Amino acid sequence: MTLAVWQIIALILVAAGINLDRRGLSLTHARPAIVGLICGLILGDVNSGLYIGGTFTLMSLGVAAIGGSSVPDYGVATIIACAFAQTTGQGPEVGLTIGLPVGMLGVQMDVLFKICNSFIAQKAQRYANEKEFKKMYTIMLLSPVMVAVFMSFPTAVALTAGAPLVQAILDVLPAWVTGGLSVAGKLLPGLGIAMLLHYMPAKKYFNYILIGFVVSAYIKVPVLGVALLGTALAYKFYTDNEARATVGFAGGLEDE
Amino acid sequence: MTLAVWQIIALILVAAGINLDRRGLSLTHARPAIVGLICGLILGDVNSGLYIGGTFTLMSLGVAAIGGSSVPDYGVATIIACAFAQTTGQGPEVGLTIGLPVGMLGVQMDVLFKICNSFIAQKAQRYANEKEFKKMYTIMLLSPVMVAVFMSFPTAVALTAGAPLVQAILDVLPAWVTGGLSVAGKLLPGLGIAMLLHYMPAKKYFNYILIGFVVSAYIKVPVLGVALLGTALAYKFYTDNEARATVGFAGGLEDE
Amino acid sequence: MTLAVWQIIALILVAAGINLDRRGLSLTHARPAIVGLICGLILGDVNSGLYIGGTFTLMSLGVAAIGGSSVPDYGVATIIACAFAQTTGQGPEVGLTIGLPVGMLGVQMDVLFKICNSFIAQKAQRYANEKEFKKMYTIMLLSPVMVAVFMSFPTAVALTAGAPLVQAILDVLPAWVTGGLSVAGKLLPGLGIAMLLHYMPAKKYFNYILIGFVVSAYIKVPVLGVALLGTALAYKFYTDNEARATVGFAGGLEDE
Amino acid sequence: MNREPVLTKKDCVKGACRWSLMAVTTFNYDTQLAPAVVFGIGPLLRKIYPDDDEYVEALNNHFRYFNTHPWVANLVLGATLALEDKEGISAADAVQNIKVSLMGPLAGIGDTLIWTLLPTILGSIAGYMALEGNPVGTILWLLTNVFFIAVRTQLMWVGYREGTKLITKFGGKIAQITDAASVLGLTVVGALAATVVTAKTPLTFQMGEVNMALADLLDKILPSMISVLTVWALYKLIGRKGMKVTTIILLVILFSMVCSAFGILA
Amino acid sequence: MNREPVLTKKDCVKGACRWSLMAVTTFNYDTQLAPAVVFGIGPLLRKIYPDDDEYVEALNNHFRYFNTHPWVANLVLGATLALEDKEGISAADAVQNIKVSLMGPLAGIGDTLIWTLLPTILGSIAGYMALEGNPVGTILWLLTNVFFIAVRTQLMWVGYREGTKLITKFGGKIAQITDAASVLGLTVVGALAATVVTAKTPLTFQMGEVNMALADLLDKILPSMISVLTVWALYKLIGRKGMKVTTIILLVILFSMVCSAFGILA
Amino acid sequence: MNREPVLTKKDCVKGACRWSLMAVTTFNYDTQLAPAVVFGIGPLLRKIYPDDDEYVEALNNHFRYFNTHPWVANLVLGATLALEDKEGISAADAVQNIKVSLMGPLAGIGDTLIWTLLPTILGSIAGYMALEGNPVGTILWLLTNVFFIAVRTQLMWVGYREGTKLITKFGGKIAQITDAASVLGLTVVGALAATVVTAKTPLTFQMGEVNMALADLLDKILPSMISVLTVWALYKLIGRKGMKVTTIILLVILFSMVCSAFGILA
Ligand SMILES: OC[C@H]1O[C@H](O)[C@@H](O)[C@@H](O)[C@@H]1O
Ligand SMILES: OC[C@H]1O[C@H](O)[C@@H](O)[C@@H](O)[C@@H]1O
Ligand SMILES: OC[C@H]1O[C@H](O)[C@@H](O)[C@@H](O)[C@@H]1O
Repeated sequence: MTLAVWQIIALILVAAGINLDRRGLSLTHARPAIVGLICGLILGDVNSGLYIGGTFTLMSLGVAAIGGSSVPDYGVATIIACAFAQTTGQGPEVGLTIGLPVGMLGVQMDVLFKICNSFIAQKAQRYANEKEFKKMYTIMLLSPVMVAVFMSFPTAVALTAGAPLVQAILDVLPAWVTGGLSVAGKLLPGLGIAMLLHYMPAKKYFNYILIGFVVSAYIKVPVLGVALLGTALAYKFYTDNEARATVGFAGGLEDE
Repeated sequence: MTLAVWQIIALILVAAGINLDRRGLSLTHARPAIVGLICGLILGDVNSGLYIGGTFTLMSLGVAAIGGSSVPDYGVATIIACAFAQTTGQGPEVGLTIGLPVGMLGVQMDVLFKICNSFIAQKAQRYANEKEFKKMYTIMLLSPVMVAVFMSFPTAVALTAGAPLVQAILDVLPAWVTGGLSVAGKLLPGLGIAMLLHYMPAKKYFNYILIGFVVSAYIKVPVLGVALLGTALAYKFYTDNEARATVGFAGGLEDE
Repeated sequence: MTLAVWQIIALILVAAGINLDRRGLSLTHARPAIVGLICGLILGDVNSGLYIGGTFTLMSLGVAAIGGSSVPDYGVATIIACAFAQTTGQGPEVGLTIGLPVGMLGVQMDVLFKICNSFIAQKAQRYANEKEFKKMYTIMLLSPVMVAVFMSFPTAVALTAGAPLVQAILDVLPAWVTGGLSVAGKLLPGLGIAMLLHYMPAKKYFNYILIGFVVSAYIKVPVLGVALLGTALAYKFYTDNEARATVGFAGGLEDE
Repeated sequence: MNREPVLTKKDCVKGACRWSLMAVTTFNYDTQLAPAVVFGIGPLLRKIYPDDDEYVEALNNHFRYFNTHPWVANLVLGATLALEDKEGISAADAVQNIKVSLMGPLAGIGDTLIWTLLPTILGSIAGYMALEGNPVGTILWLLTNVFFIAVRTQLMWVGYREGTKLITKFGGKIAQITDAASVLGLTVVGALAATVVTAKTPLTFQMGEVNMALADLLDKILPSMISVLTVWALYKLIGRKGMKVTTIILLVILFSMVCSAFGILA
Repeated sequence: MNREPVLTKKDCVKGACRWSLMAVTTFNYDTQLAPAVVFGIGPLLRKIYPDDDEYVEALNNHFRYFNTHPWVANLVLGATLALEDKEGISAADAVQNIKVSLMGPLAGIGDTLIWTLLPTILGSIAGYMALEGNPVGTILWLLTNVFFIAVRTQLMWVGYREGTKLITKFGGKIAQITDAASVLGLTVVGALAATVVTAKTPLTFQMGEVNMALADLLDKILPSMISVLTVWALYKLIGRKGMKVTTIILLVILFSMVCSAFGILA
Repeated sequence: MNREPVLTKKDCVKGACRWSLMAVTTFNYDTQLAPAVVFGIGPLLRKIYPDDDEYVEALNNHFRYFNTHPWVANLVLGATLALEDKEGISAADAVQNIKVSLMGPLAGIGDTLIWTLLPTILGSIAGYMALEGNPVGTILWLLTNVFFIAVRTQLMWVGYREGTKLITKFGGKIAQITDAASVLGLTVVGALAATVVTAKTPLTFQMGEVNMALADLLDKILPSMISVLTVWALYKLIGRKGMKVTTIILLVILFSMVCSAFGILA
């Protein structure tokens, strides 16, 4: 059984939509259960859609993109799985095994477009400085466009050219490309912190950085605990400054 | 074999006495071995007394009432066990199984009278403020009376009306009463700390509270370690204050 | 097969040499593999030497003398093992079992000569104060002599009088002597720290000692972490002092 | 505010006896061992403060929260008596801070050594012997207790004596010391706020094979959350106008029963 | 520098919507959520700063690194808007510090509750039901999301309101507060430097039966070594004259590919 | 007190060689590596202090406790030589503090990398090959050692050079820096006090099935108790009038033998 053109288009749009949604509005948040339900409606087989969506949902419990990390795209995996369960006619199980590798590709796609986003961000800031505020906003809209294109690309290829081509591409991609991208995705969040340090008084107050580091790296206190400690230190810093000012003023008066 | 009236009275007095003693003098500290020996002497069967006392002693190793928490009353358990070993004529083993649940009731009784103690304490303080110092002392004596009555009550019921009645009462008591009391016994010690905070400079120096909290909650440093750290902080605070005073005085003289 | 006199002498010299080397130059660092190779060359059986050296090397992986602690002398163990493998003619395995206990004796010998070193060090310092600088240097040379003698002594005894004598000595030595020495070797490093405290401003800044202690003893932060924390504290101390001076100078000017 | 000390060794022994007899008997959830403190050292305070108003002030100060290991408490009480005996009612805040700073650590040590170690050793000896019908271990235990009772009668005096020494050394800096003691006290209180409430939640979310304990989750968000939230809520409640401690206690009991009934806390 | 506030509740809702639609979409590795911040609250800033130069300055300030849980971010942004609305561009540094101090802890809480707890509960319900062909759990999940979308539109306004209250309280001490906020911010940044880079080295030395993982070894020398060294190296690189962020990103990618190819990092 | 530096690279290489040959050979329990320091850099100090009295003072300063990883020690000694060469004997306290602050952390790093990691790698290669009769691994190990010997001859000079740079930067603030270095040093010493004594007590109380290790108990009361108590007792002993270090050492040995005989320590 092959898919109608409108179904293919709809599924590609779903792939784009859930990925935009996951990064912003969070109506579906690309949750497999929800995506499965939608695909089921499009493909006219709600039961398979729910079954596949349910399976991927349970598989992805606890997987969350935090701190800017990239995770497999279980939403797209669900779409592919639903489609191929239908076309191959061999049911959900086969769909699941075809869907998963395509979903895994989501990590690399995510790293890629986040890298591209850097250029957009820089361009936007340049426009700001040139007081081209309209352009500043407009260029930023490229990001959602990119998300839509990048993240629906694997789906489009798989649905038009067939899963074997996707697999072939995956096989041809050398490990150092995919692996390298995911390593980059793990190293690059450090760039943000490094930039932060550049426009904070990092040298003057490096002792506080050190304390935060020791407490986190050696003692494994989570960031909320560090922040509570930091609050204590900041308050002491503040009151000491006040006291210094007062004493400087009152001077000898206070002395015994 | 039934107990003589003097034996019943003696055992009830033992129940009262060991509970007073446990909270103050600590001559017997309601230790099962010691209680068993005494009961053995009263009942004329030292061997059973020692056996039951020894068993409950080993069972209760490591159980200690700390930080105002309430623990099972193994002393009373021993009394009941000794008495029923005798009256049922079925020996120590049967006594142990009857004694234990009665002892468990000790947790609830303890919570109850500690709650009542609040009222006595408040009354005593009121007398102090009215300069009725005699009355202040007298009212406090209600506490030991209450301990004696509350903690010997289960023993009295069991020995006069029989263990089945105690069990029946235990069965009838809804779980939310017994459970609720023991939860209250775990929550209420927080009240003391909350009151402490009200008459210490908690807001002015909240940073130190925060530090103590982080070090204890996140890093699990026991209170002695926290106190050592607190000592270091207090000393720094003290010397900084001194230095501030001196500098305020000496002012420009010291400067380069 | 008995050893030639030159072989015995050579082996004793090796025992002295590797122990000097281990404490200074670190060319061989008394590593069993290297010692085994050398012994093999001396005894004309490189294979056995390598086998014994290799075995002891793998056995001693991770064993390191740190913080002034004393460790078994696997170098000497190798020498003895090589020699007796040859003389008994029963091969490496027998050598290993004879070599090990002699090597173990290294702990006690090491503690002993470190104790003697105290006297040399004191003498040297006395010469320094008497401005007898030549003598100061000369007396220190006693230390290497002592190392050579002490650490080659077991080898000398074993090779001349036979391993049984060494074993006999070991058996005769009461446990409290050998045990006592190794306990002393674990307690005495504390002496250095105690002396340090005497000529540092330990009382004036005892709060920092306390912090270091708590962080190390309770929180198990390794010394590098403690030093990072200490750096943060020292910097704060430094800038606070500066600020105090400045404020003392600027005084009322800065105030609101 | 420097006065001639009036307390004698005899007074301190008397204080120790009165205190030791009462101790945990008057334990209540808001001020814990405080009433027993008043009962124990009240007569000594009277001697220090012949003036009724000062006496009342001192009593009120000691009616405040205090909790530590009851045997070791003698030392603390003795030391603060030394302070009051020397500095009079002006030392009230310092007395308070010293009690608060020392109570936590000393409770930790006393509870470990005296409530846990000692009974484990003596109890296992006595227990095993008793099982064999031999009362020797039990009698040994009783005798040990007699010995400790004797020691305890002296401890308040020891505290008084050592306290006097310290005060002489740091004399005249009572204000600064009070402040520094607050710093220490509050650090300890911060730690206590994390540990004093021991109630836990047994709630778990069970979904098919997924099993998530709420307690673990709370711990991940903020460790000791239940304890610190309870203290915080009680702190806020106490601050409310017209809210009596008695009412709060009843509220907590009610709350506990509801939570227990629904399996929210245990 | 005290001005009459101009933002209304309507503005804040608009800001929240713009922000919520963009959020992680513009995520990039150097400034992370910053572009979305500008996109979201840019129009509000324009209202605060009619003057072009000030507007540009404010925009540049918000183009700086910012990352936290996107839902909770509304609160932070609202609070800083309150500050800017009151104090104008002179509050730029304070705005920066507040954002930096709050982002870490709020991310921790949000990621735990909203990205982990919530989907685990709802997901296991929905998942198990879906396996049985029942869409009710899934629809429930959708409805919950709708509910949260509604809540999120209000959060920026909540932040603005509460922020205003705080500012009124601490008014006039902007300089001191900025400094103190730096202390807090840098402490948090020190912790982030230890955790932000999650790459690990899979290298092991295998010699016969001896098997030593390089990762364990690095950890023994300095825990979080890879993370802190990466941050430090990038910090140094950024400092270099003529080194553009773009170049650095490309260098990191190259470096990652090499390390990945040789199995040095994973 | 600013002088013209006199040390050359040749001096430093000579110092490094003398030091490296002696190092742990003169290790004693009270001043540990100090005699070897004097032996190693004594001639260099002579060059800095032509005046006999100053020379004696400098020697006495270096006769004080010092212990770190012997290879890395070169860097520390080089740096302090730079300081003395620039500031003269007035820098004695700073020299002391710098040595104390750096010795702990560098020992930690050196012991991990050089005493543990390196021999584990090289040793397992050499060991396995040797078992098969192949001396290549062993020879490789020897060659590596030769390489490191060469490196070590240069390290004191490196320390001297870098130290000079730092001093120029912070010049003139020697008093403040000494004080701050004390803070760092004492923090490290506090940590060392907890770890330097490694004796443990093997005592256990065994009662029927109850089995309690004294070591666990001590740990519960105060972690690192034996270490810190030992240091504290020795500290008190040293302070005693007429108590010589020699006597203390003998006392410790006696004490150790008694404790060992009765199974109290091991
Ligand atoms: O960790 C904070 C935050 O970081 C990034 O912005 C994304 O990964 C978010 O999903 C996450 O909440
Ligand atoms: O924990 C300190 C102290 O708290 C309460 O007063 C009682 O539980 C005592 O038994 C205990 O020693
Ligand atoms: O721990 C530092 C240092 O201590 C002593 O000097 C010796 O044990 C050395 O081997 C070690 O490197």
